[in-house]
Amino acid sequence: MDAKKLIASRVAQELKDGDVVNLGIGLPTLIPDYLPTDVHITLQSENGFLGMGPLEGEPLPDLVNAGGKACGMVPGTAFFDSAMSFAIIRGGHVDATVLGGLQVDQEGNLANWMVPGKMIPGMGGAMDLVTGAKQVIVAMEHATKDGGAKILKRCELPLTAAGKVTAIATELAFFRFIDGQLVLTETAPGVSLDEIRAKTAADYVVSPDCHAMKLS
Amino acid sequence: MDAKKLIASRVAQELKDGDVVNLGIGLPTLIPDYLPTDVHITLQSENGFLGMGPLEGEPLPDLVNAGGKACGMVPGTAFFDSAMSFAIIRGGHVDATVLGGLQVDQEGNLANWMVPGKMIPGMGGAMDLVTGAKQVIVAMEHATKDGGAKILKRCELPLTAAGKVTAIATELAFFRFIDGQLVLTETAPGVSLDEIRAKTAADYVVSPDCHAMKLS
Amino acid sequence: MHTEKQIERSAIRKHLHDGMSIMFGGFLGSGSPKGIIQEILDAGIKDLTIIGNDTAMPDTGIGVLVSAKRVKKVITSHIGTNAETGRQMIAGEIEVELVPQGTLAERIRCGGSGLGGVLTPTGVGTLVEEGKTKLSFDGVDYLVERALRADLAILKAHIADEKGNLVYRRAARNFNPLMALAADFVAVEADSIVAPGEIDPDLVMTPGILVDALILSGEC
Amino acid sequence: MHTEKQIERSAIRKHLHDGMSIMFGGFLGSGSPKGIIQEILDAGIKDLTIIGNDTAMPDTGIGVLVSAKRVKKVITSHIGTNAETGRQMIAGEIEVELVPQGTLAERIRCGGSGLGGVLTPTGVGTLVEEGKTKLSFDGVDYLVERALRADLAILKAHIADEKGNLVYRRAARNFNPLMALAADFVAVEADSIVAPGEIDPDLVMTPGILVDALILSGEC
Repeated sequence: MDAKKLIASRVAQELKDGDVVNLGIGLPTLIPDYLPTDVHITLQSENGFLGMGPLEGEPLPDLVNAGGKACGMVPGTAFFDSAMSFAIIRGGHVDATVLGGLQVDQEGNLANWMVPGKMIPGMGGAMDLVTGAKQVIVAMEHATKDGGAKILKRCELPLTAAGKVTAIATELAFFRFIDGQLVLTETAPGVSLDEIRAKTAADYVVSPDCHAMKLS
Repeated sequence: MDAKKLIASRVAQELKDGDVVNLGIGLPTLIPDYLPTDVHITLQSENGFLGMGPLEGEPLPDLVNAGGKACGMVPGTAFFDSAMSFAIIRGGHVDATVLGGLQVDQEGNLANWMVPGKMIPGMGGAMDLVTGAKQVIVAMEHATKDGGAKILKRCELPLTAAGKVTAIATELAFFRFIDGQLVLTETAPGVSLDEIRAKTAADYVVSPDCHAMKLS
Repeated sequence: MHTEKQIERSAIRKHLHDGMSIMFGGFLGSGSPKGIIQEILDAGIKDLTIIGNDTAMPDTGIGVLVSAKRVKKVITSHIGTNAETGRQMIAGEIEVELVPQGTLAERIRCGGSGLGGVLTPTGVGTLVEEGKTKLSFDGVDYLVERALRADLAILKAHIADEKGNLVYRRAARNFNPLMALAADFVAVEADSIVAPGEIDPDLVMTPGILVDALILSGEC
Repeated sequence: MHTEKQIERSAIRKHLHDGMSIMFGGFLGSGSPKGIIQEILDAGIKDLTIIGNDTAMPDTGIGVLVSAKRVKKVITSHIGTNAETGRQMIAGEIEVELVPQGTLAERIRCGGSGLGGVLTPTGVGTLVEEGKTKLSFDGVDYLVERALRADLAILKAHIADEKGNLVYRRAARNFNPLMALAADFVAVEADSIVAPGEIDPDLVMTPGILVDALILSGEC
């Protein structure tokens, strides 16, 4: 299983039947493929609807996701304007948001919207999502392409939101914030505690229940 | 012409074709009867619609005015929620609001929502209307039943809003606030300047153009 | 057809308790859920804080709870149509917080939207500004009006689908869509309940994820 | 059928001038009025401040105005899909104010609603809080985010009636209904224009009184 699929598969286990979920672009969009058949989630799209589904057949007029791509919708979909979309997001009506990260730290801070002087795409809806969603799950590769740590003592890049991350899923490990502390709860198949320690700059504790990920 | 009809008739002259108007309960609801045939206004109802018309035929389900009474609607009516209703009111999208007053003063202050210890109905939508409408026209009898002045130097009753009144229409006179000053611009038929002065406690100037009301 | 969201009217009772706060849709009774209000009355709960546009009349809408002395506090814009609310207020039997109607709408909207409050010019220079933070921008004074939430919202819709998507009719919409965002539990009385997909997704006025319980109206 | 509100596309030019601020509906081009944007491009006005969710792509939606260097300042939540906006920003040719998407929506809504601003938790502890008033209630920090207005709003609707009542379709709604409130002049491009009364009053998404000019879309 490649890194992205492994991460998507693990994050899927965090979602419960009936959850309202906003998935960031890229890796998070793979997650629905890994949901058990008895878990039905409602996808929120920040451009203004609840009930997003995969594209089936020809694109329909004005039916696009937050990445501007044609998509589908399920029976019982509801469209609304951007103020309502973010009332839902900021107001705690989204059970989980899953999004990528450039850096995450042991305080639950996330940085994923700019690299000063290099890449400044803007925060889009990410700051509201990370501030308002009940669960904030960062789904990302464990280290940078150069092998540098992305899970840090303290983010160096500008923050998306302070202290809001609830879990981190990588191809090596699954961490959860428990009572404000970063806790390693699962290791990926074949990955040792030492390898995770070596590739993680943050201070964290290893859960007494720490075990290997169960992947479907 | 009785006092109420005279006032309604005069206020009708303040409204221009195309105006969006919110009319308070009571006297102001008479105003549409006195509009010239080439003046069409759109009535805003603060319970959530634009396009209110008179009841024609049987009451329709859920079609009621802000007084809870069955009403009608014109072609091109739009319904919305209370937040949108007051976005329209507070946001300056209503050209004129016409409402009754307990007291008005020379600073443009209006008091019409409570008499401490006696009558405390609440402000309903009046504070937003008086704060947000482009024109705030107070339509009321000139004096209290006991003959006491209602147009004062300074309101004694709790204010509805401060400094927002743009005109006052009574059965004796028409006043306009011009550059922050209360100006008597018209007298009702057969009413003398002396009578108005005697029944008005506020300081005001008589416009050099002051003339008798032209009523249809 | 029953779904997880559709419940019998009496099942609302397990969500009721003394001292709770209840937001109710409606404007002089139009858009208020009569059946749910009757159930609350029959359940006998008391010391309620009720939040809504007005207290209707003594024998209509939410007014019946006031008349039965179940209400400890009202947060509302207008009580002039219900003499009993006024009588209880003057007698000191009920606490009344009067809020300008547009401000009430915004405070409820904030409560449901994760916003702490709004800055409104309404109420500046009046009794309403007492005790409130004032901010001034570009020469205009604003009051900071804070978010409002409740334990329970009771709403009236014309059509619901089984997922809880709602359509309101005419002037019965009023505060209902705002309150759908702002309470821990949201119960809706609907004139009809249809299958998901029967309401055009563009025409949904309240998304179903905000609704916890659907009750079929006895009337319609 | 022509009404007072319906105008030829070119008639929008009399409302255009150098240095003006323009709010544009749309999300990555979906819900942006292509015909009006083309007219603005053809009119040759410059030094514009544009306000909207994103700058689309260099050759789509509002992006064409950026590519043609007509824009002095952008207030937006995202420019990542338009490399030309990023290039001009880094070269110092364009000023970019980045605003969280939900905050942008609220700021525009405030501008159109007579509200001075809102209190949002979004951005607390980030670069976004720089220079802003912070208020704390019940242990939560909020930023005071201020109202935003523009000289002109350019919107895209699916159906309009001759009074200006609008219906949007699917995800093309986005910022359009908010901007309809928040500009001195509101111009709408619609796929079709029907007689008043043909849109059910419950289904109107933007009331006609907010709309100044209607332009029939060339496409449909």
